[in-house]
Amino acid sequence: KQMTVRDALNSALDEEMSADPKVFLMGEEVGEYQGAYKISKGLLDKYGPERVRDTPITEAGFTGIGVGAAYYGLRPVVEFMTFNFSMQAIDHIINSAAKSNYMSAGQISVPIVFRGPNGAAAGVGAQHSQCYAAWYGSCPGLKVLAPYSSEDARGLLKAAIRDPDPVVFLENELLYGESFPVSDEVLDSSYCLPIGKAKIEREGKDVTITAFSKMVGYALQAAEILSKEGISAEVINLRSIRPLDRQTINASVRKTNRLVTVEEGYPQHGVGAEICASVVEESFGYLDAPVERIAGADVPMPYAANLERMAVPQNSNVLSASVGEPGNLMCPEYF
Amino acid sequence: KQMTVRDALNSALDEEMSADPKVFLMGEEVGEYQGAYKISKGLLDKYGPERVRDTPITEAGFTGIGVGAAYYGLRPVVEFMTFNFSMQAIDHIINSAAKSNYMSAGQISVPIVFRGPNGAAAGVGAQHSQCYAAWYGSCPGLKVLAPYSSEDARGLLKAAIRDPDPVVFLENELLYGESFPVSDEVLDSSYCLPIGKAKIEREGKDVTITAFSKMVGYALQAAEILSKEGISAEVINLRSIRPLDRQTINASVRKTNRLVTVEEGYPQHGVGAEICASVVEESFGYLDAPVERIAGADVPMPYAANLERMAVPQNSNVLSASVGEPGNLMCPEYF
Amino acid sequence: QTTLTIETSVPFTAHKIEPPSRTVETTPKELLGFFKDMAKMRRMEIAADSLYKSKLIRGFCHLYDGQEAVAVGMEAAITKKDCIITAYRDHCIYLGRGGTLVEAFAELMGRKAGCSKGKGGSMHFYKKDSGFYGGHGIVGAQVPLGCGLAFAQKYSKDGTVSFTMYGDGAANQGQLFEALNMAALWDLPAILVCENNHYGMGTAEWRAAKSPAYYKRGDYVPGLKVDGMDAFAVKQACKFAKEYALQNGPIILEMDTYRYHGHSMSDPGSTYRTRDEISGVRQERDPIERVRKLVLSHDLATEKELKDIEKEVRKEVDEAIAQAKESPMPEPSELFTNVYVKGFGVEAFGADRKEVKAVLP
Amino acid sequence: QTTLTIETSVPFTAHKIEPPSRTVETTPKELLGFFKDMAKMRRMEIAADSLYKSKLIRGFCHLYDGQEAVAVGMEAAITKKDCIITAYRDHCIYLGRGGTLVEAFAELMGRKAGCSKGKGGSMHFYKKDSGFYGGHGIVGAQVPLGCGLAFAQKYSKDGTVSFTMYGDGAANQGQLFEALNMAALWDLPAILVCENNHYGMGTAEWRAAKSPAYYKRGDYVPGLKVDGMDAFAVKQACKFAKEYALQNGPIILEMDTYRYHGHSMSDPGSTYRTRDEISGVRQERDPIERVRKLVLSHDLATEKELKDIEKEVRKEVDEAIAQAKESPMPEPSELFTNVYVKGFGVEAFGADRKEVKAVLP
Ligand SMILES: Cc1ncc(C[n+]2csc(CCOP(=O)(O)OP(=O)(O)O)c2C)c(N)n1
Ligand SMILES: Cc1ncc(C[n+]2csc(CCOP(=O)(O)OP(=O)(O)O)c2C)c(N)n1
Ligand SMILES: [Mg+2]
Ligand SMILES: [Mg+2]
Repeated sequence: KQMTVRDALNSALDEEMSADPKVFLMGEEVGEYQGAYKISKGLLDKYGPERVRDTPITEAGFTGIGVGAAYYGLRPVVEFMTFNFSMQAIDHIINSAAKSNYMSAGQISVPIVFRGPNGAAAGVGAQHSQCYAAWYGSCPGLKVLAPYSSEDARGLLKAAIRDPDPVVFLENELLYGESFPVSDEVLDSSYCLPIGKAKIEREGKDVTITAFSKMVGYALQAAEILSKEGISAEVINLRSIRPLDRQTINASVRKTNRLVTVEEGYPQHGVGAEICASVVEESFGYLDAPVERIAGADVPMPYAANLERMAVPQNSNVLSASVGEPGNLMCPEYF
Repeated sequence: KQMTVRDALNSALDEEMSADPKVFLMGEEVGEYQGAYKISKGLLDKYGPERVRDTPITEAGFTGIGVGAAYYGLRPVVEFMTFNFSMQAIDHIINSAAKSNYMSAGQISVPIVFRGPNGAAAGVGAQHSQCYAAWYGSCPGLKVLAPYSSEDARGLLKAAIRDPDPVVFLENELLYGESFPVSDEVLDSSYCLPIGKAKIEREGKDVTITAFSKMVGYALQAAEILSKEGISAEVINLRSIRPLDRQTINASVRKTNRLVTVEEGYPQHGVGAEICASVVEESFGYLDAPVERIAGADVPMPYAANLERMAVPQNSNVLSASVGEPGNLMCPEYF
Repeated sequence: QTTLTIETSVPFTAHKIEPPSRTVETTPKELLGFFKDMAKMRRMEIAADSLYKSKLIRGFCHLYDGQEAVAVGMEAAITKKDCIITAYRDHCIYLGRGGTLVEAFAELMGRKAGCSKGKGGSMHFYKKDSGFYGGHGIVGAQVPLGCGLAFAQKYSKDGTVSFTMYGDGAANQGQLFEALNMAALWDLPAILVCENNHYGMGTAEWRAAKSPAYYKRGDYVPGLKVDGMDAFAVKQACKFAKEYALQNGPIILEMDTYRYHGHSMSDPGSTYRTRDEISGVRQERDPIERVRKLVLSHDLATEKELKDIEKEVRKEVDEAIAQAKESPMPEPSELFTNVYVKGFGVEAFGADRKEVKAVLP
Repeated sequence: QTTLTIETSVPFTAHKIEPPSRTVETTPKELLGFFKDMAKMRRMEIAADSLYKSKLIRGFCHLYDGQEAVAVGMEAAITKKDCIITAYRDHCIYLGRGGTLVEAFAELMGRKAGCSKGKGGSMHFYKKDSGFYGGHGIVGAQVPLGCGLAFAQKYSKDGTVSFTMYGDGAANQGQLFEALNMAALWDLPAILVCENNHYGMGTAEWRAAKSPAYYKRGDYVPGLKVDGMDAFAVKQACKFAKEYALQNGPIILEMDTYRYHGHSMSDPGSTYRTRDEISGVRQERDPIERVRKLVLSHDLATEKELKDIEKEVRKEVDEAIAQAKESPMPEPSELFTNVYVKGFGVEAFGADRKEVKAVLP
């Protein structure tokens, strides 16, 4: 069976709303418009306007309202039309949501999910293309998830909604329409993935490639091509940015002795830097070569198609990084 | 001669305001109250309310106003009472300030400084203690400076105000009252430091310690103690988080073959992680041991004094990290 | 027990609504209770000031003395099922909700017995079991949060309301207008209580607000201006607002009040206002003195008896401090608790990752 | 040249101010100029729609057809020393400020000849030399920015004003209320122009705002409601507002207008409003048709002459598109230009740090 990421998210929301009357969805255009990207399609009809709440374009306000409702014990799912707009509300995500359980010594837990598309889409320019994985991932009190496939999307969103802590859930607009095979287990309404665990998408022994969200697809494509060249790449789909699954990453690097990190966001203080540090800390002696870091170019996102292409990692980048020195393996025919 | 960091900042502001009528200061309590931390003392009297502008407690609004004034060609210095409150305005710092010159292909430059105390103070709890160096430092279009001494404070603030790009200037409340020796050169009104260059505060050959802001002091103290044990530590005061002076850091590590990074902020995706990645990328073969990362504990800042002390790096941490295995050198008598 | 009727100090000023009557019903018990509760709050804050000066309290510490009538009047009108949320000036709200002096002082001193186990500090008191949701340090943030509590109350069909307290400085925050719009669109039982003590830190209201008529700042949302130094006016207004909000949605109450202390401990509170202004308020509008006069004029107690209450309160406070001082600092292991409700057994790190590691519960 | 007087379609509705007269002075030249300018804007947007459908324009693309009278009426009242700032629906504002069709289309197609050299895209047009400060993608952000322009104008004693345009959806943003308060406190020459096209994406105004009377939402700031489909009403209001703002500080103009297209290219624009509503506006309130009728009724041109203007405009647009298509994509090296004005020769990295490195200028 196949399922798009969009349907995976939609069905996860639907099932969790049906399972727990405290779960509700709020955000811009989530209701009558069926979601700017149609993730909430059909939910208004099914659950009514009390539980599928269209908001004005006031992120700070509605995020604060969502967090307040979570203080009281509801389980809000707050949709940001894109995570770029979460900056208007970031104080509530960090100061009101992430820190409350700690400051109150456990009195005020905050079971809330902040979700929406994160990072680059196509041709939307600098203000609409930022990746927030590293920022949110740096903050204790938050859990940060980033699904790649439909399995991830279903399993992680359900886990996020059921989790008693604030979860930032980073989707990717360009993946919404992509289809992935799903098992019966994944389709079962009890399906749920553990938070904090990465998934080895493909086993290998020569090089470890870590990636999350859309970049997992590139890593898998690169691994496929590499295998034809006799290089066996292990691809780790991080799934969880915080907690980061240091164990799985380190175990893999101890086996392959080489590491390539891939992300779409800005490089400095990014997820790749953290993974590099984690491996240097725990598996320094196992590294046979410098860690290769693939990330978004260190520039605001340009609009022009040619520049945009240069600004986000392409699978050719993953590929050449994985074979070591640039130019070692030039296979333009693959792309 | 000695000068406090407070006076260094105050004199730098004063001189730049006197040199360029386009420079003005705005923020909460900067005028009649003389600054919440008295950084702007005397400036209202000297320059009047047009140029020392008290604002309501509306960070998003006044930051946007500051950025708009910079679009027009003024040179605003926007004070955040602390950087924690910059989260209410972060969309303007990132989307309105950092990206405009790029999006407009150079038409709309944004000569603005965002400044104020950053990171932990004493006993102010989780919402008032966050370090934003890594967040802002990740964003292309911004320059991010963090002074340690009075020399830094004067030279970097003057550089920031004269710079044509948006600069995030991260001070430290606990340093305001500290005195540092200053040369005549530093006191000259033409004094200015280069942006993007670290300073080797102390030369050494056995281990490189990178730090910024208050942590530089700890690094220097640790180096002093280490020297008594026959360990020669090189202390790098980063000064600039973005651009990061990769060259100075790497050159030092190539000499010492060991690296300890120190910062107060959260560890994940932090400045230490980036420095580690930079060194792994450029000087992998020179590293004789895993990079040691000292950072704030991975928790929201607790209030209780004993917990707070555990949550921020102490110089004993810097010390023990610098000698390798914990316990190698236990010298409680020093602290 | 007899019922007394008392006239509020001044009439309510109303925006887009018919104001409640100035005549408030009370009982001798309530009147004496107000006296004692306010005296206790006052005493607690003054003791906190001393503890701060002797360095037993650290960091920020924002005192509430002068504003006590708001806390007690509000509590008299509502139940613990109603919610309250406020800013950092939260000690007395906590006490009003039934918090204990010992837990308050222990929190202020960062001890294990504190209401937040010493982890929150002065600005972060909570008492969820009595509907107190903190204690928030970011100016304005509590307003959407409070509207969110009201959202949840309505969603849960609980028939209760939330009171969201904020200062005159906070009243200019954009998120307030965003939240109010949604509260009004969705008819949330949200009562916005602007404690107008006329200064936000060192900034007089008129320097921060083009329109310091905070009860009108909701525009399309009704509002009342209330003498916040008169506990009975506060009670009357809160009762009225609760009824209104349950039926119709949000309403703003502007409490005209005053803080005697500086903004926080680093502010002497005397550079931006005159000593005359402060002593004038103390002499003419002090909330405790007002109630003392009412007690005396209704012959409910003698001056001596009131003094005795004050002495008793003083003793309670002193004992609480002594007890709080007995409480140890939190265990070092508390550094890593409560980061998450569910930590999945993940490893977390201290400042030196090699020395301090913990497995999150 | 003769002066004509024209009556605005409807009277202005005013909040806390005496409205200007309905009688507007114009000239035949201006009237015909309005016709041509609006026709050009309309044609440009319709051409952009086609280019989008043929995939020459990517990403978001927000069209302005229906709202042209606001752009041209405003320009007629002010000079290029006055500032304008708007949101993402910016193509026609750019044209109004004197931007060229070629630069507009080249930008839309991400070409070197674009007004932002292809780096900004549809939402990020600028023309600083004529006082146009963009082109902003974050709803509401341009409001404080525009007040900041006004701040700088006043600071520099330039005697000019800034017009800040925002939608009905944006009108609920908290930062607007924050900026307005400061603009009012500081008497900034800031004119807030709410282009009320009655929908923010798929949300009708009344679903997003408890009070959709946007000209009143400034509370203590005066406002005018203007028929935004009538270029002369817009001109009159902007002239009035400029004079007012220079003397007194901020004022709000609510332009009652309509967008014919969907919100952006992915929105058919027909799920949340009826086709009847759209065609009703087209038939009764279209800004170009209104001017056409005025031209004809004043015998300033024949129907044929107006058709010729439209043909001419069409040709201009087609030629501009052809020319824009000739423009190459930006040089790859442009990836690293304009990140900073002053890059200090620092090394910056591409996606693969080993393959792409650049030294910032
Ligand atoms: C967003 C934000 N900006 C600034 C501050 C610093 N600050 C704390 S309290 C305060 C004054 C608030 O005044 P008001 O709202 O009138 O409340 P009051 O202290 O008088 O009770 C300021 C500026 C903060 N905590 N949060
Ligand atoms: C802060 C923020 N939230 C959400 C969006 C997504 N968004 C873009 S335009 C828009 C609707 C705005 O409507 P309105 O202000 O009425 O302007 P109009 O499009 O009608 O011109 C939304 C929700 C955004 N760009 N910024
Ligand atoms: Mg106040
Ligand atoms: Mg609109």
